[in-house]
Amino acid sequence: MSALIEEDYITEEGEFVINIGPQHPSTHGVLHIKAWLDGETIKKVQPHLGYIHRSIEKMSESLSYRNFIFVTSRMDYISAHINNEACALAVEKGLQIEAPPRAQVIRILMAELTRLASHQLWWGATGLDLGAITPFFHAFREREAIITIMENTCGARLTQNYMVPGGVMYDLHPDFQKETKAIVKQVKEKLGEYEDLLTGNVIFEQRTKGVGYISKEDAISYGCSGPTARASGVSCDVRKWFPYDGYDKVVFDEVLDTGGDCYARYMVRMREMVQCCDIIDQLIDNIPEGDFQAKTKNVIKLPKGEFYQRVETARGELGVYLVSDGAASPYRIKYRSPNFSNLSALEHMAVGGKIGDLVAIMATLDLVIPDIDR
Amino acid sequence: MDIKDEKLKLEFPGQVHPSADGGILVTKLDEVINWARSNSLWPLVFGTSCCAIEMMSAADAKYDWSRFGFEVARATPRQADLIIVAGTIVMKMAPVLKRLYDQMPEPKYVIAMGACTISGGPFFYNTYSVVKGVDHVIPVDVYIPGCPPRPEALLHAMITLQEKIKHEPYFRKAKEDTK
Amino acid sequence: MTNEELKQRFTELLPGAIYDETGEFLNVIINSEVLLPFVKELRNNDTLSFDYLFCLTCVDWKDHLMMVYHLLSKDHKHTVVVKAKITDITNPEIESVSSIWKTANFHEREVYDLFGVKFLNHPDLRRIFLDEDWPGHPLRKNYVDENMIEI
Amino acid sequence: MGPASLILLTLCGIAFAGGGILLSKALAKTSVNAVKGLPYECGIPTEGTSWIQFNVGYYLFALIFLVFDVELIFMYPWAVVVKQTGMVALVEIVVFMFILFMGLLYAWRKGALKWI
Repeated sequence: MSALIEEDYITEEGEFVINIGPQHPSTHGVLHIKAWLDGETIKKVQPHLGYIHRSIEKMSESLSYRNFIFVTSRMDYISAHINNEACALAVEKGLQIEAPPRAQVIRILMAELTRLASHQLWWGATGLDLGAITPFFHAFREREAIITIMENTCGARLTQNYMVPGGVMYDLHPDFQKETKAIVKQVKEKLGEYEDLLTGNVIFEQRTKGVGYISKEDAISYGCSGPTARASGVSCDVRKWFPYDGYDKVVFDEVLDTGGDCYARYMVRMREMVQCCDIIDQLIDNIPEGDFQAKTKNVIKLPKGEFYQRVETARGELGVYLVSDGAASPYRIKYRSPNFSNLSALEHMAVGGKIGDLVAIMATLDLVIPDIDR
Repeated sequence: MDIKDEKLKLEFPGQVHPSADGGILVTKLDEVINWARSNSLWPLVFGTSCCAIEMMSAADAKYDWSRFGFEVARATPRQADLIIVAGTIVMKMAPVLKRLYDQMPEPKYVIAMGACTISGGPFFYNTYSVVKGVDHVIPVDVYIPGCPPRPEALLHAMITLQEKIKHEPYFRKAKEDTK
Repeated sequence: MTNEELKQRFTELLPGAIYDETGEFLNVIINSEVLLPFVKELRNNDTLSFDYLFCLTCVDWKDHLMMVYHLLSKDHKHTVVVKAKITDITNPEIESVSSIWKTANFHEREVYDLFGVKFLNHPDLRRIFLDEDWPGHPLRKNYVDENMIEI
Repeated sequence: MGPASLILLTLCGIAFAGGGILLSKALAKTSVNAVKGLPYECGIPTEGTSWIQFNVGYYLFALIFLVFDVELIFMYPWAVVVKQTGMVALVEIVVFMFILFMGLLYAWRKGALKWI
């Protein structure tokens, strides 16, 4: 990457520190980044966290196995379904029960719809961060349509508390299939429009190409996962590596890119949207009949031991490490959140670049701050 | 479930202000000022967690809060009239929120959006770092329950705030606050 | 490599290790003093090459603290969970692995913040979530907080 | 179009601007508190001073901008009289701009326009 300018005009006693602080449009929440600057070049970046640390792990230790699931949809609220699915699967792994086939397919459909809606929100926010206002409104047109579909089935727009240990809470809305087919067709048509708006834009390419590069080894060493890691060539899609809920029966390919810079991360997410549409198309017509929830006791008690369940959220690999000592509430829960590790790579990508590059890097890292602070 | 009772009765920190009255000329002037103010409330870009996404939906084309004059969301408190506290406020964030509120020019208003800002919401029990209600930090004008509240609820709260501003005394002598 | 081969390799590296295969992954329980050389070998050995530390956390079992390292090898696709037992609860200390995996830097700062485990020669050991003057470490089982409303 | 209307114009300008400011100062309700005057930096008290040496490149950019700004000022009076003077004025302005354009090329070649 461009090394610092040869001779350093700044005499050392004056260090120029700015706070890209908790209340900042580009941090998508309350992330506080302290940046040491030399002119516009970044010398050092230090994220300060904790401004939305709501002690979710301490709280989960006092909730029952049915309740703690819905706290996680407040962590990464843009992929709420997938978070709840991770916790429901962890409890099912403890009870050694399987969700019935209909519930599994409904879970995959809801997860892929969430991933689609999440990438659309990310796409609008990236445009907004890099100075383009129009993508925000185009993205939210499809996102609102998807959210209305989910609202008809689950009853809530953003934090849909729909996944329970053993399957899903209710059955699908009668015209769920018709609406989902319509929205997937609309998204496929409009993706061309998304491409015209941002991908081909010269300013966007100059702002993102070659900016925030991270190599494959560094991405693995920093623990990056999801589109951020796949843009550097790291194959880490949990749906392929450790399939859950019948993902092995679905035909889709893992989107990989070797660019490693902001533009590669952008392209990986754009191509992932197409994959989501393909998965939904495969499953929407043959949702198996049968009950949508396996029988579970009212008060769930997991046997003594520990269980680890991984899922692929829109931002990366969310892991639920659940330690139980046989009581009605978990002994210890650790949420391995994707944004926490993706953020740790921010300093590696941002040093040496300009301030504008820092904003572009944070936009393509797709951070959700309560998922970092938990 | 033995909840210690005396801890639950947290005192209600807000005050209630009676609305004022006055002569024809003064009320007419007040109405003009309040009409102008209530229809151009600029919110501060401030969202801490999930409610911020519903605020974005409200700002977007489908629910479109610019029909009521809220469209211009300013990034700095210097040019904002309204803070929509969208999301949980934790103890580390409280001084920052207080500082933002203090740096706003008068007249300034606060909408507490979501259950977290009213009473700590889902994070009321067993959390050590959450401020149980944002009115411990700054005075609040309108509360909206919901986790997260729907965009229509946010629009309703804004219209309620506009009604409240329309009755604000400016030249009229405000009655003494009955303590 | 299957669990048997892994176990056989680990006993070569560290005779005193205890194995537990009840769970999904192979657990290797060692005590905290021998952690760093053992884990460095896991990372640099080509046949093992555990290059992806995807979860680092701590569990407070009241009489001892258990540091848990979930490791995965991207090339050989095998997983192992290394558990380092810290017996000294009053001021727990352990070697920092952030020199081997860069992701450990943030995770260890989080464990230091919420559990109070000091990590030796960690590049920048500060509390990550709470303020510096926060009394105690919240995720410890003996943590008491008077204004926390409990049910 | 005598001096009277000019004076009247300046007075109206001052009255309009001054009136606005005075009115708002008199009517507006201001809240005074400790942090109101302090600089706003995303809600965090600022750290360190901003009075430090910074890169000379910024100064050069400002200088080049100033040159072309002044050039524009010369064009205003020129534009008023160009009709009467005819072709000669056009040649003059072209020569004037050509000299400044050579200045820009020189700055460009010397690398003053390379952003840091």
